[in-house]
Amino acid sequence: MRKVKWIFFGYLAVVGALVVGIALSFASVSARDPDTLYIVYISDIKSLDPAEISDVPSSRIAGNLFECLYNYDYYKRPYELISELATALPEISKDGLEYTIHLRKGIHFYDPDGAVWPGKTGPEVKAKDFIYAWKRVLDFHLPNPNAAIFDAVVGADEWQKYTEDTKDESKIDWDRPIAGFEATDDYTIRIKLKEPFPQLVYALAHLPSAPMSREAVDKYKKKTRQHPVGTGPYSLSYNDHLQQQRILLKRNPIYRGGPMVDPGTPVAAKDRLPKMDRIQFEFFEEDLPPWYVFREGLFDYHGIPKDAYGQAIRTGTELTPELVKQGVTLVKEPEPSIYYYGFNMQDPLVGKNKSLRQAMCMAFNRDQFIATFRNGRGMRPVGPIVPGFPTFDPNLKNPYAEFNLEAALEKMKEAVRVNGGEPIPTIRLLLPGSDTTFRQMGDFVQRNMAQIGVTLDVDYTNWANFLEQVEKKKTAQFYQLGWNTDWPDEQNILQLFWSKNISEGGLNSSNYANAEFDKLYEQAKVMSDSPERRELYKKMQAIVNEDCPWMGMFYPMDFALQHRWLKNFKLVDYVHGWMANLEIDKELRKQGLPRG
Amino acid sequence: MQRSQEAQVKLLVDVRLDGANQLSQFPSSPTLPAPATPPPLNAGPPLLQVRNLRTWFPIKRGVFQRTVGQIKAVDGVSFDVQAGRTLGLVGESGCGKTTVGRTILRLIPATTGSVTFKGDDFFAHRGEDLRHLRRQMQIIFQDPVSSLNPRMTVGNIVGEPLTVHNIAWGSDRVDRVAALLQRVGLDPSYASRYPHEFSGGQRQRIGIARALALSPDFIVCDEPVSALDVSIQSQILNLLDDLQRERKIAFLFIAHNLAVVEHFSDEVAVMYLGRIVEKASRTELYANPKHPYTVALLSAVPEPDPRPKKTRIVLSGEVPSPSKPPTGCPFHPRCPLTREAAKQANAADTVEITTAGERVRVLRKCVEEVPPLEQKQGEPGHVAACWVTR
Amino acid sequence: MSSAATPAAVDTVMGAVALSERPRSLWRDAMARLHTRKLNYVYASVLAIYALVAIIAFTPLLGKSVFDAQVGAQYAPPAFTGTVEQGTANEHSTIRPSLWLGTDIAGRSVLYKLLYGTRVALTVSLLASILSVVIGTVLGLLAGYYRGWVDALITWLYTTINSIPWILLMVALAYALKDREFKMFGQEFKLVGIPSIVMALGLTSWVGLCRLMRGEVLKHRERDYVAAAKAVGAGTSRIIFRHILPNTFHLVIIDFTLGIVSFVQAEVILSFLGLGVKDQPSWGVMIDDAKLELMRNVWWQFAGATAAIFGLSICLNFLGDALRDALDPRLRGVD
Amino acid sequence: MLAYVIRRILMTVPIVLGILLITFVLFSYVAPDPAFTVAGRGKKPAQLRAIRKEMGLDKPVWLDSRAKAEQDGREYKGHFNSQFFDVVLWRFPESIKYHQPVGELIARKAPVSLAVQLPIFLIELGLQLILALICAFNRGRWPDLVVTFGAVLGMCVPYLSIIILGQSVLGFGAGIFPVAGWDTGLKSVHFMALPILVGVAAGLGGGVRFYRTVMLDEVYTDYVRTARAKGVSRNNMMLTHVLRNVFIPVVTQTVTVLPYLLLGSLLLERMFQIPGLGGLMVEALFNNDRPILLAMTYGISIAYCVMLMLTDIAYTLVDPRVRLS
Repeated sequence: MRKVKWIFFGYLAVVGALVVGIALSFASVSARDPDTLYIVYISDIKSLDPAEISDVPSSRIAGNLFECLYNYDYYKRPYELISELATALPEISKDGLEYTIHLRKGIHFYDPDGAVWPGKTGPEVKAKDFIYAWKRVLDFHLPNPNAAIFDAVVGADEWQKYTEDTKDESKIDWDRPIAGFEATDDYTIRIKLKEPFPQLVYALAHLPSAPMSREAVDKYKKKTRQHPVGTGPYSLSYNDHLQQQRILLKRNPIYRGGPMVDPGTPVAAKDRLPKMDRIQFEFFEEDLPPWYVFREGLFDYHGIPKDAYGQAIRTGTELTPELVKQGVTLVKEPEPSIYYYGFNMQDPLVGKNKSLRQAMCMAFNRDQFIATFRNGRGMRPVGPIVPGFPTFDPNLKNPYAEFNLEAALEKMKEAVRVNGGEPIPTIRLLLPGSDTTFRQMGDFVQRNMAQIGVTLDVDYTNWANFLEQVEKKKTAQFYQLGWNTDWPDEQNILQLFWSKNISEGGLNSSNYANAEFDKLYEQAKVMSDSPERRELYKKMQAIVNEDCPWMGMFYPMDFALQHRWLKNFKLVDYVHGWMANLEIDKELRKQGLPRG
Repeated sequence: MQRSQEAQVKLLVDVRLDGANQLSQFPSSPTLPAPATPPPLNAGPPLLQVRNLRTWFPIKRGVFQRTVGQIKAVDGVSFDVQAGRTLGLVGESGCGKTTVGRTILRLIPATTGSVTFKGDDFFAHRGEDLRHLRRQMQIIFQDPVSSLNPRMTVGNIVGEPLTVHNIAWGSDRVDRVAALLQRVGLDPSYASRYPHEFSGGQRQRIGIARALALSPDFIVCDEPVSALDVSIQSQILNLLDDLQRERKIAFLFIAHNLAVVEHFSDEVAVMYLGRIVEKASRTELYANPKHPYTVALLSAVPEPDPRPKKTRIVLSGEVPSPSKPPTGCPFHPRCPLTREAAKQANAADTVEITTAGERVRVLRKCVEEVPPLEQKQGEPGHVAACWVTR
Repeated sequence: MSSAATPAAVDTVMGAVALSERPRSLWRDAMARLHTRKLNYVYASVLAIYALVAIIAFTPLLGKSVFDAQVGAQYAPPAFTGTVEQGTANEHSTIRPSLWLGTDIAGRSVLYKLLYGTRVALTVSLLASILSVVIGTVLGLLAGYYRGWVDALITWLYTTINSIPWILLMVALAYALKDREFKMFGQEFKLVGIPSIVMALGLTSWVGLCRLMRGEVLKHRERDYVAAAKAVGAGTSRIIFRHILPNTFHLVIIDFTLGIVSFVQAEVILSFLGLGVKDQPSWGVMIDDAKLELMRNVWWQFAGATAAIFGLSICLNFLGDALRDALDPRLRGVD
Repeated sequence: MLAYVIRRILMTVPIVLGILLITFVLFSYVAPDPAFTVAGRGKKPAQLRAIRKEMGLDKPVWLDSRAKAEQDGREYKGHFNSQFFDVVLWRFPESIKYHQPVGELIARKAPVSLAVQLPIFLIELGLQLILALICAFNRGRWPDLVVTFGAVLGMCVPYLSIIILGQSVLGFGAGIFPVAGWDTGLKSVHFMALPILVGVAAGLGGGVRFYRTVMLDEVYTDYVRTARAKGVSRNNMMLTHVLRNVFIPVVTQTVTVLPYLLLGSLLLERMFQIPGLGGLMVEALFNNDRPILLAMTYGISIAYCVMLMLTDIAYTLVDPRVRLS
């Protein structure tokens, strides 16, 4: 009898102790470390192995750990190439088929765990490390999406074929040569191309082309993606992104002080990179909690969540008074990207009815769309070529990119005629998500199209399902997609219209095929930058604009909020390792947020 | 305790040895009507013939739920019921008498055996045939609470048989139900009421009305009055008696109390552990009980006369489990007669057993062989299963 | 046995037992018990209002054109009055119910969306509850009545389903069923929105009732009234549906009532996981949307939807409790 | 006894098979093709085929054998029988997103869920019992009414709303608790405070009502009345008797919440950024990470079955009268 009572009281004591324990834990909460930069991450990262990286979140982190032959200047716009591990821009042969690149000497790999090299400092980076990394990019067995950057290299296809034929990954002979990649000596690389590929130099500034140490990869094998061994300004100190929680980067002690600096050259302390000792990335999946954490001043800047565009900002580009009072400032930069609604050109309805597409394009009120969903943080697109590119012309006249209801209704008559006089059946719009923003966007387009008598059935699905329908089965009729350019060259975006890219999983997801476009594309593809090439690009854009395989939505504008103590913060694209420039005003941060 | 036991045994042995008719020793309840003159037994072919009925329930044990044994709830029971007559079936609770009643009506499947109703093998029927035959055989239950569906009105309960057999609908049904209610002594206006509004006796009347609805020839009365107050018991018994005379219904009247059966039965069968151990006409059985178990039961009949006339026989030990019935005569562990007889028999013919923590000597035959149900001294048709009695 | 205590005198042939004026079925008794607590009428009327709103939402009075119309600026806070005919000579301020709960991102009335959401909430939860109750009742009756291999099979099925944590199973099913097309009777069906949610909820929630029903049926099938019905020749279906089911039906009613509450709440979870209703406003979606809106201190949509769910749940909960007390004999005498 | 234990173990087998069957059908036939998630954009058809082959998605057959698979040149993976053996050997496939065997992921994340859910459960149970006792002691009077009413109120607020309210009011508004997040080891204890508080608040009501009913049932049983008649002090009697008889329902309840202690709460973990299994599940759902969804569904269910079985056996060992069939 009595025992039961004591069990109960004993249990209550345990509960009490638990509560007290949790309460006591608040006593030992440590404040933010003054030498650490705190960055919130709302998207997850996929990998830290450059060969596998194709997403922005992963490359932002890995960009601090690896370096490439080239990089872009963090501060200069338009983007300007700088030589990072190379001594200078490549020497290109007359026919544009042979590139010769010289490497900086005395740069070493750094292994933060000391697992590959006990002394942590690895061997010097040599030409073979680049060639090894590039072979990996072309390895069939790695789920890597970057193989296309070396498509033009002599022998790349054979190597890919060879890796595919070698069923057992471990049997791949990494010493097997690729004709196009040649290390003439330890510090010189010669690249041979089948056809001119002027974008190669951009590709060599692209993170997947970073040199890899074969010893490190052999050591970590499949876990390479969690154990980056590179030459960048930071090294990985604590990686718990599997727990979706945090990644801590620490200063690379053997980093030479700047991308353009040769090892051994002294750098003034104030110019020395990286500026901060540590960067801590904290991962969140939901938007609301990290927003609160940022508002508490615990994160130094906050890239406004992609689904919450404009929530933090009152109208247009104006901050809410509350944020202004707290000294938060808004950083903005146009992104070299485009979002669009794609038509499936193989679809018997929308693909075969150009007038219908044109009518729909004219019925879509982009300005209102941008105002509603982007709070003005976007530009009305005039064509596939995005801002910041040499041939971008914001004043380009494109009748199908402008909202014009009368013209649209006029076009609809034609569209109905093309459809055999029958009214246009319901069109299915596929959206790759079902959250608030997608739902509201779906509603918006639906209402726009209803004005010209086109009924849209909006279908919300997840990303995987979306890709399956758009790229695999090609059953999507009308869908929403975007394109982030890889480098500031028009070819990178115009390839999405090349008919040779129509294939299962191919880049030409709207299955657009136009003989004239193809002819111009293949012509421009092999040309180096020149006024003639720019002319070709403009012509190609005009063809696409007339055919309307896309209904452009907007060119996005990148926004971020920063606290007043963060210095040198700029929103960038293409650049890797830029976080080394960020600096904290320790005094200001210590003061915290102004109250009021 | 020991001494009184001996006294009881003496009485029993006296009963057996003298064979004297000591009817006067047994009481008769003054509240009950005087029994009708017993009609001659075995007049014409029986309405219901039960032969060698067995109802066994399997016992499952172990990992694979194998059948490791059988509970022999009913183990080879045979009897006849004449049209318009009553067979009383008596035994302690758990002896299988209720199972017999339900097995006959096929509410519980029989293991083996046959039931012949009006010369027709009742167990051979299926489906619609069976449904049709059920009209002629009904049952009245012991528990007046659980036997009436609490969610149905009295009218629906009594009228259900009419609906099921498509006999009457609408106002016809209402009239018939009213007549039935009236016949069992209930106000016809009660038809719209629910069972829980009634007293136990009234509910039992409802049950009777339901059984009567199909004008059956045979009704199993499964202890219809044992849950009722004594004064109400007689009312219900009178009702049943009237109904039998009026409608020539045959009853299988199940009871655990010989007193109830005495005034109601033409013939009485006593059951012990799934078997009939004695059967005789009413007068014969009460006057001249043969089986020691019957004698013990008779001694337990309550006496309205407060002056003690006989010693009450208390049987030693518990009723054995029907899953493990004793060998030989199932009654032998509790039987005072075999113990008495063992004292007089040769040592070689006896055997020592342990029962209820007590070591006793009993006749070897009682332990080893099952006594057959055989004619005993007295009226023809008086059968009992005992090695000792004659 | 209570009847044994009845005074003998009362049980006369004339039946002088004091009977109430009107026949008292157990249902009527239950209603009488419900009636004694006047608060139950409050709950019932609130529920009736919800039901009425849901029905109105099926008419054009609260149709897509109403909830979808832009009634004010983006994220206008709740206001009692608003300006109409803006920019015209007739511009004036008047009472505008559409603004009482403010507006959403597209300037739509949160109040109208909320009212329309009643339709979605009640449709989803009623249909799911019906589905779950029907499955649970039928399987429970079958298992309890037939026993043997039928029972073994059904018991196995519900034990298996019960072994998968409900939330996992429901989410997995909702995920798998979402927007799936399938062929049946030569026709193509597509599960969009409400049907797939209803199926995910209904197919995973019948276990509790089934188990309860099975136990009750096992008990009832041994009762004498079932034997009596058999003896008079009643068929199996009659025994199950006329005798056993009415005697176990209170379980169904209680489960049904409380099921609705849990399904309204489950819709919020499914909406959070992106598996909810689309194309039309639902409370779950509104709360989910509010996650972003709260970044701008837009609280009205969140508060409105939470309050709507709260009101419905609380009435159903209290009424369900009252029903349980009134119908379930086991709990009688406790409260 | 041994026979009972063996039978109880054997009874679990068809249930485990049932779980496998249900999950297999659900994920093999109804759910969408996950190969694209693995592949990402810009994959060549040959590579896609290879991925599908590697995941065993190319031939959804029920029964397969290693020999047959080799003959056809495909991997012996993803079929019903191989999945069955995977379970027997506790061998899990690799997650698409994390590139780790799901078993390892579960092993890493389950303790986190447990670290949050166990305090929630313990505190909640304690509060529930205390509140229910208060109700039982004061049946029909104002403390009972207030607690019962409060319990129902708490049950009626959507969980998501409670979480959001907790975060914005207690976390951000008042600044008492960290809004969300996690840290390593013991450093994460203070991050647990708010989720625990929210979890307890959300789950309190149902239990209070349940235990109140159970306790009131006990209060009116004969032996309690007898004990009171004997003059045992009211409070003492209530506490001892009521607690002892609440014991079995508490244990039964505990058994039903076991899987949730491991699984955690989908909403709570997602919103508070707790790296537990619940968050993993949501993540897998959004990423179409079939191996995780599949393995978690059957892994946790089977773990639950085994726990249930062990509890039953433990019951019988402790008290042979209790035979749960």
